[in-house]
Amino acid sequence: MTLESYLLVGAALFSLGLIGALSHRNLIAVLIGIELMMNAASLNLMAFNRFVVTDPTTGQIFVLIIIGLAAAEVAIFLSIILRIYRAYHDIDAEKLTKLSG
Amino acid sequence: MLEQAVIYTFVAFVLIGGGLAAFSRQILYAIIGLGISLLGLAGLFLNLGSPFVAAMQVLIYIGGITVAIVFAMMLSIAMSIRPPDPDARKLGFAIACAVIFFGAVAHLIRGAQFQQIASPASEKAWSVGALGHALLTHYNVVFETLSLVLLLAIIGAILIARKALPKENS
Amino acid sequence: MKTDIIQLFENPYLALGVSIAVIMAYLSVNAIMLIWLERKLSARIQRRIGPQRGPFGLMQQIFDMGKLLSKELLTPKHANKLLYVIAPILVFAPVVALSSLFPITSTYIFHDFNIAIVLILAISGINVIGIFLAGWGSNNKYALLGAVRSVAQNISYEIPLILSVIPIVMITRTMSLYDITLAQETYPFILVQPIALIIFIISATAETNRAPFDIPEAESELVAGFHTEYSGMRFGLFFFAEYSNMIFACALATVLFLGGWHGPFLPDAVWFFIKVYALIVLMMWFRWTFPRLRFDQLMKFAWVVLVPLSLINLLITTLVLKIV
Amino acid sequence: MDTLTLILLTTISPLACFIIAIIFLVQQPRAAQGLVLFGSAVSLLSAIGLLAQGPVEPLRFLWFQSGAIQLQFGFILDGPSLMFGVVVAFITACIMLYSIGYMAHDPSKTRYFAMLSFFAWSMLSFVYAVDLLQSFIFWELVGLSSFFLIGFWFEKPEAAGAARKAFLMTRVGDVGLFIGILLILQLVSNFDIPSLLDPQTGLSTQVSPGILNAITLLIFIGIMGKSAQFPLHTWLPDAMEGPTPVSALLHSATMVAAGVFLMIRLHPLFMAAQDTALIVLSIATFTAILASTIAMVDTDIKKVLAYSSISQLGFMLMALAAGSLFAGVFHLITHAVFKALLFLCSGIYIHAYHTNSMAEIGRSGGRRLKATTIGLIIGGAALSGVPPLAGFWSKEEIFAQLGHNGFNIYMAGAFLAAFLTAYYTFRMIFLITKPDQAPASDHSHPEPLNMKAPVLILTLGAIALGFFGSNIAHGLGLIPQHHSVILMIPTVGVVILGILIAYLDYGRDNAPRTGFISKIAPLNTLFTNKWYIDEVYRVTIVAITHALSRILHWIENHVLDGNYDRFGLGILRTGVKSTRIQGGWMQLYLGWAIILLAVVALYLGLQ
Repeated sequence: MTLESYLLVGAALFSLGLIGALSHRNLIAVLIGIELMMNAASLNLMAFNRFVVTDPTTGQIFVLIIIGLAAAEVAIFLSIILRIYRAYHDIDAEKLTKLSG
Repeated sequence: MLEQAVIYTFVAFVLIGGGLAAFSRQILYAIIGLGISLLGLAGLFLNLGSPFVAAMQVLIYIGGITVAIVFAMMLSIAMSIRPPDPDARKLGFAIACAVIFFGAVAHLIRGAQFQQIASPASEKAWSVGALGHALLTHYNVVFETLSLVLLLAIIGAILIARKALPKENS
Repeated sequence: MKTDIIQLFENPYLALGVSIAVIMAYLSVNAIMLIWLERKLSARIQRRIGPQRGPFGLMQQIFDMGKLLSKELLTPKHANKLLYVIAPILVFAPVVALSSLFPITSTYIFHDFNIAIVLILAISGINVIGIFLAGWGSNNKYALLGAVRSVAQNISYEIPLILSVIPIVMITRTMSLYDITLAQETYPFILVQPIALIIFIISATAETNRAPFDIPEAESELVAGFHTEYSGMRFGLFFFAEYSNMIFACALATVLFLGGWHGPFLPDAVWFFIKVYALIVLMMWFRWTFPRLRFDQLMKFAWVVLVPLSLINLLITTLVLKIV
Repeated sequence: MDTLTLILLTTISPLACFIIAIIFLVQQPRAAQGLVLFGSAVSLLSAIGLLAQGPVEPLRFLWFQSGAIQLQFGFILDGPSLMFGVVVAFITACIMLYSIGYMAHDPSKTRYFAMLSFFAWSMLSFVYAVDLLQSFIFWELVGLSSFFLIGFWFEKPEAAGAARKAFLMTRVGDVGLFIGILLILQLVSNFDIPSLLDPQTGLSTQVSPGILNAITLLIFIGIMGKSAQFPLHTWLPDAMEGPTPVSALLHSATMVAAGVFLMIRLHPLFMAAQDTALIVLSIATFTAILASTIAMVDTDIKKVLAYSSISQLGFMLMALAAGSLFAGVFHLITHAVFKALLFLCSGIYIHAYHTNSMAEIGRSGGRRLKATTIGLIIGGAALSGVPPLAGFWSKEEIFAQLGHNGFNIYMAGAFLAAFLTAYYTFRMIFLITKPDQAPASDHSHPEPLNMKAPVLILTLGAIALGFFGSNIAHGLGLIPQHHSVILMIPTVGVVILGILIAYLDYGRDNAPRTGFISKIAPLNTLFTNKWYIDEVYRVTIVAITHALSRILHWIENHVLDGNYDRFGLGILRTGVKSTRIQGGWMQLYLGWAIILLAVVALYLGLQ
């Protein structure tokens, strides 16, 4: 596969993640969409790393950092979801309207 | 030939899993889709020449993050409620966004001229040792920052998710 | 000198297929033998005689096997068909995929991955998802509760497990199982890392859901845990998976701590299997000796005892390595 | 023992004692006290051992490397650090010994001794630090530990407030210092002190004089905060709320000395930056005079000593800024000894009579504490500069230096400050030893041996130390100036004048017992109110803030808020109509953002 095809797969994955993040009302589903988008970014970095960059460690380290950040992000996101669930007994993004005046 | 087939299988994994994650109403299917997609992605990483990153992807994303999402799902109501009825307008908007985005990016990719290197770097540079060395020398500030971020995330997650103290309830 | 089997084949995927077939065959036979062993051993511990059919009661397993195979494959009415079917495969698959990595002899190995340990830790985590899907897919309260407990337990004990492997990697400075075994030519690492070995064995017992950590399937509380609704050969797969996981964990402990194939007089592979089966007998011995823990005790033991202990062990190892 | 072992013993043993005491010995104050004293003794002995070995090359260990920047951890073992290390360890040991008696009945003794040990560790490590960042770390730790000790009786609101004030005010200075250090890092990517100071390749040769001036000035702001120079000096008198031994430590060898020591450490840089040196000289001289005038009228014995410290610190900085490393170091060391002595004496009085007022101490029969009173007189005389006590020699050196380098105006100021020093010191002595009325009752107060012993040791030090000037100079690798007798005459003259006037005002029978300054009412009021500096702060900073906030409030009410109201109402009306677009639906926003992103990317990509 060429660089372009990898990038296209990445873009497609990102679009799928976007659909997931935009169309769902369940916060966990939104989180899953966001994860897909981050992974699309990782795929792009790895592809560039393989085909474009002369120092082969750079892209891999970026991906490792993305994975680490994703872990941190998920931890925070999930704890927020749990907290929201305790407060509202629901995790529907459209029902969290307490602050909307 | 066979190798190409394997790669396309992985790509199919990525896209089918992603589709499952994006379109399924059942949250559990979405999680399974995420898992499949991540597995395919790990395969692609393997193919792009980094077994280590692929293993890390599996270890942290599938073994850690997916399981954590499953756990959050079990602890929240998502498990027992009936999935909400699909909102056609919302889905339409999302698909429109995605299509526009994908179209734009695809167009850009087709038009772009990448300065590709002739051959992939030597086998040694892909090794775990080289990665570790780079992490601890050239990228050590990033590495340290990331570890701090993770520590803070753990503390923050515990603080946010723990049971509310009695006085907070009042 | 070592030879990669994968390089003897012209096509690596063919090699993969062959190795998976061999491993599946081995694991099936092995599971049957282990069930027999466990029955005999428990009988000996309880001063009973145990299975009697055939020579040494060996035929008993064959009959049981036939019974499982010939049973109808029931699917509960409200179960989620897809998940219900996938789950046992997901539980069993990681072991099959990973077993080819072990260096059983010093001359022939399947392939010497330089990141074998990461790979093993990564992929063996997948069976958690399988367990969860089994519990969820059966659409049964007991199965779901069993799955939740099992997942929580597996996640918790995975941390001390990984932490107890890291000292070995730090000592040998390699993640290849072959090189780790080579490094133990003079003495096995049980001598330098006894605490890590103890933590590893305890965590591995918990990871395989065996007594005294078999809360997920505590018969008196949860009927049979996450596989309550399974019957026939699907149940058989879970059974196989349990015993294969035992083999797997013991093989890993053998490579990491007991010196793998190293040993006097006997051939390499024989030594390897002697060590593996000795560890398995030890785990069976646990099962028939220790009473079952309560669930909160179990989790507390992981987080309050094992994790700090393994961290301290890691710290001490680091200091010693830094000084020496 | 080799140098590394010695230096590690010197610096680590107080830390080890601190950790053990604070973790394991909270319930056993006696054991903690013994342990800490032992640690301090070990530290002192090894510091002496180091001094006996003489200066050696710095020991450096790589701590951290990022790109071209090397951060190291190490010990610099040259004249100033060796000598001052001994002084710090010695004074700390004396004060710990003394504290056994002074803090005998305190409920949280362990915390006290542990913090003293922590203090000693930070200060010693600061003194021996080889890397500028390492210096800064321990500089901050010195500040932190003095915060803990000043606020030791944190249940008293004054003590807590004083601790906070000390911490915040020194922090103001530290911002300057930190910026200065960062500037150095930015300019030369090097934190190694010896190579920064190198006359051939050091910092002064690599940057332009203007930048060097800026850097040194920023560092001096830090010194100003720590060594309590005008205008950042007001924390020091308030810091008297801590236990008296802490004040003794704070004022002699640790906290405030850290500032002076930093200037000693970086002396060549300050010498290369002429403008900064002049600014330092002016501020130091002004501070010396200002602090002495306040000390003239204060009645609280600890406050008088505190202001006296400020003025003596001014003297040290004057000497350093005038170009004499030796005079600065010498005065720092002698001052450490006699100021610790004076504080310890005052501590005994306070302990015995439970009052801080000098007149009260006198009336209660302060002179009956024989050893203490002798210590007070010797220490006071040394502070005033009565020959041949320690203070005379070091002050003499400073005057000689100022005169030699032609800073005549500053020398005049120094003479004025010296005169005032002699005056307020003997005012203190006379107020205590010649009370206006005979002591009421003769209930005797014992002077416990463990409080008396440090006083006696320090008294001997205050007498003898002045004669070791040439040794100190040799230790620094310098040749001391020869004192001209002609210059000694005015020096001794102002001191005698000061003592005489103090005698006339307070000492002789039926003396007026009011200072001569009270005849000049405006000055008296000014001095009594500490030059209104705290008030000036209140008036300026607080008032400016108030005024600003009032202006802003007006703007807020009439300009911003009014228009906002109008604007907002308009928005509200439009908003009500367009509310369908802004549904609070986050995912919609995200979608639009992505679409916009795609469009922008397309636009950029197509160009």
